[in-house]
Amino acid sequence: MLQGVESWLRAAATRVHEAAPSLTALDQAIGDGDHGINLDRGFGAIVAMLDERPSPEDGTRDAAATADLLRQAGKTLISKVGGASGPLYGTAFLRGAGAVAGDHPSAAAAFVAALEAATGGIAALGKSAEGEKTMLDALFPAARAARASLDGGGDLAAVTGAARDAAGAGAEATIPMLATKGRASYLGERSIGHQDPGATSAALLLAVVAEVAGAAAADASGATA
Amino acid sequence: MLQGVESWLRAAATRVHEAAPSLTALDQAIGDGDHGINLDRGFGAIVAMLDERPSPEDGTRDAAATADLLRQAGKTLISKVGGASGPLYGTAFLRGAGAVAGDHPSAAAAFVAALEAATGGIAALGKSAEGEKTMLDALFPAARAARASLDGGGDLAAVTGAARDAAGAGAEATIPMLATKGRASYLGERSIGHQDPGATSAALLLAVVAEVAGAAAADASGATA
Amino acid sequence: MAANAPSHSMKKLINNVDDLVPESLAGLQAAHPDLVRIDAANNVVIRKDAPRQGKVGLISGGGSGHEPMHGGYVGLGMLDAACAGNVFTSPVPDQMEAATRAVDGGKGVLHIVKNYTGDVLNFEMAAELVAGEIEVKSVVTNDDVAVQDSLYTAGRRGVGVTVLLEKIVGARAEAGASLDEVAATAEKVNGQGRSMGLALTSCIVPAAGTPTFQIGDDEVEVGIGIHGEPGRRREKLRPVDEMAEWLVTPIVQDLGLKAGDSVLAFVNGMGGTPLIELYTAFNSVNKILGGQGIKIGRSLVGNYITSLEMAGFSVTLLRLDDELTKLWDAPVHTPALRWGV
Amino acid sequence: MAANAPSHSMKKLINNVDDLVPESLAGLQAAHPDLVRIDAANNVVIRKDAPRQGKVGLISGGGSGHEPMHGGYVGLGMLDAACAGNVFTSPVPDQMEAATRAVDGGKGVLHIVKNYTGDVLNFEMAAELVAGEIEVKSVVTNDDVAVQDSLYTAGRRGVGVTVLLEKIVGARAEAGASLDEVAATAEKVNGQGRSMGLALTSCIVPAAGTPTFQIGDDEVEVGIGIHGEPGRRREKLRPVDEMAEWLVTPIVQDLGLKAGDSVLAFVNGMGGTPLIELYTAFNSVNKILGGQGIKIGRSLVGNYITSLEMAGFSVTLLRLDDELTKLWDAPVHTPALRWGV
Ligand SMILES: Nc1ncnc2c1ncn2[C@@H]1O[C@H](COP(=O)(O)OP(=O)(O)O)[C@@H](O)[C@H]1O
Ligand SMILES: Nc1ncnc2c1ncn2[C@@H]1O[C@H](COP(=O)(O)OP(=O)(O)O)[C@@H](O)[C@H]1O
Ligand SMILES: [Mg+2]
Ligand SMILES: [Mg+2]
Ligand SMILES: [Mg+2]
Ligand SMILES: [Mg+2]
Repeated sequence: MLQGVESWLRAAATRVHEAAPSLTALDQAIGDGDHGINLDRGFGAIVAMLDERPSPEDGTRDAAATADLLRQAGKTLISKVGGASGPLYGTAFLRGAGAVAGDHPSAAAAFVAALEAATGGIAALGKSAEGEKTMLDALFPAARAARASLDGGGDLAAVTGAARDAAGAGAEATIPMLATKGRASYLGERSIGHQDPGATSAALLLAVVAEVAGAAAADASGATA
Repeated sequence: MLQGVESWLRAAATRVHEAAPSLTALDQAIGDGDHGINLDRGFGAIVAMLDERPSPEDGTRDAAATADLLRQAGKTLISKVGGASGPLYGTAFLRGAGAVAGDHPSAAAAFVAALEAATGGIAALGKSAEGEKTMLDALFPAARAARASLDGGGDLAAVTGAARDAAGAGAEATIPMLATKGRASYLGERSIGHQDPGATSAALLLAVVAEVAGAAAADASGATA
Repeated sequence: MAANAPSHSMKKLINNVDDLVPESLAGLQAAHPDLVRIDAANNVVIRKDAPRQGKVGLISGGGSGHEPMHGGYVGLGMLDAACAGNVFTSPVPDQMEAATRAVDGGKGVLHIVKNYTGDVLNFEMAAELVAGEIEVKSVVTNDDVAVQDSLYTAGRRGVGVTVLLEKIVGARAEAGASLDEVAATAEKVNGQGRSMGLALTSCIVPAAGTPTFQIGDDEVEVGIGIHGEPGRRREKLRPVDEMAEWLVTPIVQDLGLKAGDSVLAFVNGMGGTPLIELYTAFNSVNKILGGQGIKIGRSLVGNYITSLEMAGFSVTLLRLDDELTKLWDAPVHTPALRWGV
Repeated sequence: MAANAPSHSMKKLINNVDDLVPESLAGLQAAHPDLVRIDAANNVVIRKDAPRQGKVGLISGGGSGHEPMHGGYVGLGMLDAACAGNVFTSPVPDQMEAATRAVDGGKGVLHIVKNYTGDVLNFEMAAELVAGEIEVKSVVTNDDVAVQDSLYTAGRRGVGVTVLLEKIVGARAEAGASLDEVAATAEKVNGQGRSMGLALTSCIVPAAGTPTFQIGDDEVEVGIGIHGEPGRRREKLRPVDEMAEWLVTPIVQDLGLKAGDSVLAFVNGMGGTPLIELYTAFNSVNKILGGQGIKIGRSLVGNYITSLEMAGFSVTLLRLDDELTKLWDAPVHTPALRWGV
């Protein structure tokens, strides 16, 4: 898994950088215009961390190494991002790290466990739930869809694909919502009609997971073909 | 003369009010954007003064009454206008008052004497001369032209008409000048290419003199016709 | 584009966008070497003589762009340290941890936090980082009456009262009060103060490079916070007497002020509004309060908690009693507020 | 018009344009009843306890729109009265006459005049109105190095040094010096200080209703005064380090400052520039002076002499010696500057 997670983080950094202006524009509409800037700074710092980080010691279990990487990424986000999204995404990564450290029958199962833990961690820290027009409106549906796909026998590509689709739909579904958490809540009725920036970035991160998992699957099938 | 001067002041107030935006616009280009506002405030105050002022006592000499009116107008300008133009125009009126108080063979002669005194008063107070891109570039040529017209036998209409024409030309001639006095001097070379607001207002005031004098002449000729 | 439409792209006195916060802090230190020092690794402004043994430490912090808040309030009788985040972005826990450690004089540290999700979460994490080592209490300001208070939402924003609280609580700490006492005064000030603001223009977050919102020539945003965001509603520009009513009335109602009550009246500029207008707005506020028999016991007029170069103003009223008046009058010596010394 | 171009028409916190100055003064009085009173008939701000017997009276004045100058500098250790003209229009002689009479404590009155034709003429006329009754001396500040000094022109403008002069000379008068001594210190300050400024935007004179000049998104006006006017030349917007060089270098040259000299460095905002940028600009100035071995002995950073809501800044350097440093440090208590009391 370690390789996959590292690929994901690097790819996510690139995609966050590209999407930063549009994320910031969403935040200008109902927040304070820094969400893209914040995440770009955070993922940039993750890449720097990856570049400097020594490879895990020989013999480290993959799950432990993966958890360690996610934990470092979470700490990096907490130290570099600030704002609401820094602690929230940072905590999500820390919780995800805790989840992947355990025993899982497959990478797909580990992914679902991590996504669920991450989502729950955000909700707990943010004292927030689905339907409040936050990143949780992408993450909760994604976690449910991923679990359903896994339960139906889906492999990593299928499970991450399900998460991606549900997160994308969830992010779009924030448009008509009235915000009750985060800065958008200050706007009252005027928050309606805009897509939540955090839900959008969450959907983006999950799209990159699916992309990386899909590419890995293609590689693997290419290799066995 | 009293009647003529009062008519002039009232007509000037109307015309200054109409021209205030364009005078201010000229001052925005090379000054601080208040010349029209300043003069409008001053002439508005003159009209208020005229409305409240008791008529001169019976038997007052016309020249004395006219001088008194001009003196009050000058004081009003000094008390209400501020800026550079307040003391300068105010002093001009005070000097004009002094000049008309004396004995003059005709209204035309009194006008020329007043214009010369006013112009000299501004130059003395402002420590300025012709060619520095100020109101003096309208007033000195006007005073010379008026004197020439009077020497050539011109009546009040002719004399004031000559002053008006020369002042208008003088104001236009400020466009290519480099300012060395007033705020425009701070712009250095950049003052070139703009018409001086004070020269423009001076030309306007003289245009109104000519208008009022011309109308009076027409009335008079109508009456004798 | 109208002939004389001014620029809408970014025009600021900066070098690189990324260097703005550290360079501005360096300037603060260069201008006030007698008052503050900078922890440049953490973008923390620290009182020159911190930590002061036997004195409760006071720290605050938040996104940058609100200057002089908070760095301008570090000094005698006010804050011991201020953490500067990126523009409009709460600082990170490491910064608050560094600040807390730098100012602890053995009597504990009060965290003064404005009620925004990011600020609250980052300060909470910082408190956890020093838990067991330094006693930390927090007060969360939430004085913005434009937002309805509710347990089920993010709640009200912390705005103008934060400045008054830092001054008043700073005096209490300077006088040697315990952490509990200092925290109690902080809660009292937060409970007795309310604010509301409006914007005439938006502002440009440097890293974004464009105005946060668009607004017509004759429009104002009413019920704004301090992050350049649009407000609760948009109105047509009106005479300041009327606009001041929009802000004062909800505050007076929320505080339940009555004839005979005395308040500290604080008219604050959002950064781009000059003093000639702020004093005119103060005149409006004075007329409104006077008409209701509410006495202005103390006042503050100026740009004290800002949103970059935004034009607009906010009104904060703090119900005064003898204790708060005395603490307000106590000596303060910081880059932005100074008296009695 | 670009989608998010902000307004270019007038958006201000005012009621009627004609009431702006008196209402703003009324607000100043309402906010600082302990410091000042207003002669509303003359738009003069007067020190609460004026006239002070045995103290030289200090008055200044000028057009409005430069707040806090001059009304914000009335109080202990600074001005005894300030005359407020209409926006950017010198006050009239009647105002200065009223102010002179209100503050005369038997020791004479110093008129502090900025070198603009209108200001000089109106103050001169006022002095004539009290001639024989009250001894009046004048100092005319002319510190703007953007303009070349010459006997044959209007000369240099009085800008930032005026603020420093009012503070320093105020301390001298407060200490009981004679009119001649006070005037001599005023001349000394004017002789040892120089300024230069630049604008990022224009401003709107309320009665005019439109910006005084038009300027591109990437342009600045260099060598401006304080009346919203364009400067000596137009340049492209550059990093603040470089723009600060444009201002500091001519001042250093004009004053002949050398390594080892000590100055008061004053970075002033034009009204619409927030403190985060002004401290960044101060950082630039500090680096430039430090590079030349010139020491910043004292500093002042903020919006102290402004052009309405114009964005931009000016730099003033005043060569310090022990006398001026002591007078600068002496107590002052006015709405805008306060220390030592
Ligand atoms: N209480 C919360 N629970 C979950 N997500 C939240 C909460 N508050 C804010 N968010 C998310 O954070 C996003 C904003 O992040 P960002 O702009 O980086 O921080 P800030 O609001 O501090 O500027 C919002 O779009 C929203 O999705
Ligand atoms: N020294 C001077 N001598 C003669 N006229 C002057 C002088 N200085 C300024 N002026 C005139 O005054 C005009 C400006 O008047 P105004 O805008 O009302 O005053 P201010 O310059 O104080 O704003 C200039 O256009 C110029 O014609
Ligand atoms: Mg944000
Ligand atoms: Mg003018
Ligand atoms: Mg933010
Ligand atoms: Mg003027």
